[in-house]
Amino acid sequence: MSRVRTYAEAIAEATAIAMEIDERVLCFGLGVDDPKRVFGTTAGLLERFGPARVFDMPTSEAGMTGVAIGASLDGARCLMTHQRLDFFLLALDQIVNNAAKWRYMFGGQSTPVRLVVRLILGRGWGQGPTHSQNLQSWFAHIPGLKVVMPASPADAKGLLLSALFDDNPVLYLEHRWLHQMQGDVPEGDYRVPIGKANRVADGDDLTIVTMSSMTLEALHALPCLRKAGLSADVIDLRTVRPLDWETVLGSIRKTGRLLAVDTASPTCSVAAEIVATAASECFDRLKAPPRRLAMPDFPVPTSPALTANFYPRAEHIAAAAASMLGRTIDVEDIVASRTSPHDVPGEWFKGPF
Amino acid sequence: MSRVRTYAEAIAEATAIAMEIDERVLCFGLGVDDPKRVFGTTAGLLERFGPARVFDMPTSEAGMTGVAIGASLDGARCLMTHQRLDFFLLALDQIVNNAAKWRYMFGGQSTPVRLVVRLILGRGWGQGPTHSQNLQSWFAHIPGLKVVMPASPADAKGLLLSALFDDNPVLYLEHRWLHQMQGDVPEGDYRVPIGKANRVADGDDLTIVTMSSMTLEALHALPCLRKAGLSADVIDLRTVRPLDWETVLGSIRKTGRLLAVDTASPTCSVAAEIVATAASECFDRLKAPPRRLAMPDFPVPTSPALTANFYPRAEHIAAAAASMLGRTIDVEDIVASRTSPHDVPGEWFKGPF
Amino acid sequence: MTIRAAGHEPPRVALLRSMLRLRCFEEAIAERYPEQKMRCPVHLSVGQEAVSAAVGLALEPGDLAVSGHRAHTHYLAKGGSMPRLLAEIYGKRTGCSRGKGGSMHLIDETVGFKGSTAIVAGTIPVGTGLGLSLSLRNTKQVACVFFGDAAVEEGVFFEAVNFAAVRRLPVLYVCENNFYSVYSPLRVRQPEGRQIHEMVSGLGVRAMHGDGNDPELVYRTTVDALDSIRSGSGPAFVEFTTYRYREHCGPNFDNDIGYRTEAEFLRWRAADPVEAYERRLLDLGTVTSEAVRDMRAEIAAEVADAFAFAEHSAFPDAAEAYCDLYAGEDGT
Amino acid sequence: MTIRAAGHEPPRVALLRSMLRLRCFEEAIAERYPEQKMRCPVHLSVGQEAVSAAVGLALEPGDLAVSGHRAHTHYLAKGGSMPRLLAEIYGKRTGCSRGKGGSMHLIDETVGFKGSTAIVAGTIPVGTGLGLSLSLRNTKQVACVFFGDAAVEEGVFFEAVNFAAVRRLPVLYVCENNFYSVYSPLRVRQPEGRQIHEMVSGLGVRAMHGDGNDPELVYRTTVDALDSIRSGSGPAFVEFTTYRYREHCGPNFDNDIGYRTEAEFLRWRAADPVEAYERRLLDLGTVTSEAVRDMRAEIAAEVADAFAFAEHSAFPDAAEAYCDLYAGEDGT
Ligand SMILES: Cc1ncc(C[n+]2csc(CCOP(=O)(O)OP(=O)(O)O)c2C)c(N)n1
Ligand SMILES: Cc1ncc(C[n+]2csc(CCOP(=O)(O)OP(=O)(O)O)c2C)c(N)n1
Ligand SMILES: [Mg+2]
Ligand SMILES: [Mg+2]
Repeated sequence: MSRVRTYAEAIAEATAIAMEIDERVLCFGLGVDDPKRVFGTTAGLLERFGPARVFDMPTSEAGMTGVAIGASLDGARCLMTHQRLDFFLLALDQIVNNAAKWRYMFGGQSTPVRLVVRLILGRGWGQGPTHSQNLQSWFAHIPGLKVVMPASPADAKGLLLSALFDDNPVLYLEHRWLHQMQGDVPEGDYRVPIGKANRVADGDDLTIVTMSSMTLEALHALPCLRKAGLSADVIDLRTVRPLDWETVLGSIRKTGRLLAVDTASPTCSVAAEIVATAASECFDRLKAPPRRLAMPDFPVPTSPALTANFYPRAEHIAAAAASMLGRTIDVEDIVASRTSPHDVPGEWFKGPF
Repeated sequence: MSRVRTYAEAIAEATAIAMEIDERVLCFGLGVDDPKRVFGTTAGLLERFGPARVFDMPTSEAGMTGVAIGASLDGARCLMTHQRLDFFLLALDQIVNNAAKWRYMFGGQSTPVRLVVRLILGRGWGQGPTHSQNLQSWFAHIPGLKVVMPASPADAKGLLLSALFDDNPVLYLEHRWLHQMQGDVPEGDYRVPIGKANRVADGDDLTIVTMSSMTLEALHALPCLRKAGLSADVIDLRTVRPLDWETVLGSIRKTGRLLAVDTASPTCSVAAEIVATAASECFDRLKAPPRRLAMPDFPVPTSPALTANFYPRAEHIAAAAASMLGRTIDVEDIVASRTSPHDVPGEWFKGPF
Repeated sequence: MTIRAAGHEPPRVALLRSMLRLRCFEEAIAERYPEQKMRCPVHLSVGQEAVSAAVGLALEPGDLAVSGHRAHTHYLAKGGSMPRLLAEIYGKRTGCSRGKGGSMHLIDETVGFKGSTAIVAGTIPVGTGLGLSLSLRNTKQVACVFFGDAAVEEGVFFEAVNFAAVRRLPVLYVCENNFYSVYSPLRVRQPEGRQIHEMVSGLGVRAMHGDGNDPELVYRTTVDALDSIRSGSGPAFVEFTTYRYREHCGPNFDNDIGYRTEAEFLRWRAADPVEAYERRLLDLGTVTSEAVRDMRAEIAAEVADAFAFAEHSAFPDAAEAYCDLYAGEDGT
Repeated sequence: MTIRAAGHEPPRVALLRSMLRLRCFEEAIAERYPEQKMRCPVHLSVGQEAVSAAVGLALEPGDLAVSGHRAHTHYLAKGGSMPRLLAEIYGKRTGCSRGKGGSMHLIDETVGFKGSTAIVAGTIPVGTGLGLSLSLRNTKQVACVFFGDAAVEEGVFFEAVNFAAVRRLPVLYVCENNFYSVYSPLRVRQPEGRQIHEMVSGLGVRAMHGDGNDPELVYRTTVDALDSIRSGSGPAFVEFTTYRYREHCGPNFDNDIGYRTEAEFLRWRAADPVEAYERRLLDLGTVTSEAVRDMRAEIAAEVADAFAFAEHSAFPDAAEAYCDLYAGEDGT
């Protein structure tokens, strides 16, 4: 049975269900038990599972990641949360040198590292250079990690439950602009398999590969393309490592055209990986140069005047898709339909964080 | 005037010249003043420039990277060395959140971050999972960083001098297996520009793009290809950010075939970036699917029995290149010509590190 | 050890003036933030002004400073420009970081303010590196690092302080202990009974502490620390207890949401450092109420001008997002 | 504080036996390393055996342990298999990490040895996390973390110890202070006059120290620390001074290369912990020279068997490089 929930509620619900199923699930991170409950994503957990399993921590991202690894080696399943991915840069040694390699370097003989790290991707309202980074390609580059990026409330729930019951370290990247998004969310222990992409739209003219919030932008681009008589497969990756090549390449083979959209900087990005693999594996089926659309290869500036067209949005996707088919289209409808300023996810957002 | 020097000597020479030219150049890192002088790469510096400018440090990679940034903000030029890239994972917050963004996020108004970080890439003799990582694509992903990977003694010198006099943070990735390699090294303040690739071989049938030690492997593959009547452009990138697209794409447009060789894991790698950009920018000129050759998408195991064919070597490059031209060739010559075990750079290496 | 003896006469009027100025500025931001024109997070120091004011006056103009997310008052007290700070918060081209940085990323090298950034503890090693360079240049300058009580939980804090101690660097570490990190009390972050300054003593650094709401004490302690640093004794650490009145980030009061009590807030509010010091100087006759009135008027005018400057400045062109990434060549 | 009173009777013969065994094993590696069959870095603990032996005996079998790059003796003392350790160093399929890890990456969960890794201080938070889980499971087990004097310079050390103190976790931190990190003396890494255990006291953790070459003292100190941890008093830290005889990495002596003096080495060598303890027990009559001879013979046979096992074991197939990356499915 499905009910309407926000993305943030779906995360809290998945966590509660996992904690219910397995009493060894721990939930910690800065603010998980505070009044704001990490934008509501940990609402209700402290009350239900108590302070032994739901707790705050010192501002020690590196050490606490190691602590999570260690607890998992004694059989716990750790869910650790960071309010911004950017803060997790302090912990990369632990996640790459320890978590990602632990099983492999001990010849498969260790207790599994059951660790899920929730990383919130910041955007808008002047988050600026140190609060807006998208580093999924870094994690995707590392053998031993799994990386998921849910785009809908249902996936937020289903991927989190799968991640929590996976026996490998999983990075769970959630977008701040999706937290208030509503959608149908199945009840109970609903799982979305890690490593399976989702075809969220069907079409013939090109394949748009997306992740996280870019999936929504791509969907918003479709009506405009449709008006011009164009249709697209939209493949929401859901998981960026391991990547569902079967679905992605299958679609590209069908349409012959690829637009890979990424929330991150372009160089060595997940979008680059997709274009590269498509070029190598589907060379003979490509009808046009595969293309990627990503953030500019710059840090994110703070002033709203500087971010207006900085992030790829539906109009950019529509324009890029059309141009790949040799068409120029009018994207004014998309821009005009927007009611809130470009630097906030919706009218509800009034700052400051 | 050129003289024969090893890659390690070239590094020491470049450092000494920079320290001579600018008394604000500092050289520090674990072991820079110890008896082994970081595989000889800091030989003579302490004696010549004294302990105020050449010094050891606490085992504090993160903090000391910040210290280097801070010193540079007061006008110093800092050269920091790590015996293995893997140790630098502790310092990524400082390099990404501070060094890479400092100039941009302050609107170009700060003193420049003149910081060069030397990172040694381990390989062989059981270095294993935590002493053999190649993370150039991580650095290449980050706007604000420059990344060089010299393949010869001359480039080791010329790129280090350019890096030391660049006004941006530069990561300098040097391969442990190249330290004893000899070659002509120009005298004096010799600089190799950052951002310019080097065509180290000329050919018509395909373009092999390489970096660091892979350049040598590609050169070793050429005779074997030549025997089969095949010729290749070998483009040694030298710099992986900013990347010299003019040279790389120019060659690909000429040959119509691309083999991108990388020292790192394949997913979201520099090789992926090259294949992706080639596919997008040279689509109409490509005669065959562009291809990459990289490490397996696994951590590096320790046992010599597990690493025998783990790293791409000349024979793999030759075989891959030939197969892109629809040929199979005999690579036994290459294998047979090798006199030292597969897990050491040469007979001179007897362990332990 | 707590400094109690008066070593150096504090510049009383300047202290009061600076505190009033910082308060007036931050309150104006709080008041106008709901207009939704300052479109970036803001971390206000209302309640904590005594530390910024006194440390700012104790530092020499040639000294250097870095800070973290809550840096407005450090910036101003070090001599940074109020209009340019405000323009930065407004995202204008005239901003001190030209709109790239926002409230959390401030710079003004002309007054020795070398940068504030938003990663907790991220500038502690940077300030330490400034100290390394100063020591190698053999100047008498000091590098001052401002941070909060949570920053000492980050590994880089220890790494940096350890290095400063090894090399006896001229670094002043200023910890503003306001007892909270966002909504987290010290209790869940540091062991019971921990005194931050004692812990730092154990690292081998001279550490002092005191009431951060007493500007004269802060001033004397800081001057004492600076003297010992300048005399070559190595780094010093000062911890000042104080209290933030408003929410961690943003303009509002939030004692109602439950992480701290209204009673606790009211206790601190009753001993407000700005009001208390004003009263004290009036009582002592150091200033007259007329002088204070004039001061306030001047400051109000300065703040109003700064807002006018920020509001009337132009936004940067969207294209400016694509410059100043790399030094040299065309900057990109 | 230094423990002087005999709280717990040390298992003298077992201590001697363990020290002899560790010495004999490591010396055999040193002797045979030049054969070039052990093709990975090795960090030997020759000279430091008393700490491993005594802590190993003080721990309960159910306790957990992690370590760093110099872990052979910690591994053996915790009960790890000598043949499998050696097979790992030889890169064989029978190795404790199946050839994936080599000398620096050891595991044997059957005896509670949860892993050693090669990044300095990298397992300190991991061991602390074991302690977190143990505390939540309400067992009396303790997590023991072995590391050297350089590891306390890494930020994660502080972060981990701080958290253990906040949560009063059952973690025993064992610091083997051998005065060097590779070729670097303490002087360039930590401030003059620093006592590591005092610094840790300042963090809010009970810290003890003593002569790491006196196995009985190490044993008593460790048992005392373990008792206090098991009684719920939170983590404890023990620092033992000792000395590494051979080069940092590899089989040779290297006092000639200049980072330490031959005289310093000879001073330590003259007070060799294994020989001294053997003499002491002989003098006390706790063991006879015959018993010691037998012990040595047994150990020599065990070591010889371990080498035979390692040498005769098969190498893994090259294809095994491609398994055991991910749990579940096909492991890849
Ligand atoms: C590395 C990192 N972790 C977490 C955060 C989120 N964060 C921003 S400010 C803050 C609180 C810092 O508290 P404190 O240092 O006491 O300074 P205060 O806000 O009290 O002035 C936190 C946790 C961050 N910016 N950086
Ligand atoms: C993060 C990191 N930095 C540097 C190194 C290189 N390294 C390996 S062992 C070692 C020395 C460690 O010294 P200590 O902790 O005192 O242990 P000891 O070798 O004396 O037993 C160093 C610096 C490393 N492995 N990891
Ligand atoms: Mg605080
Ligand atoms: Mg040591």
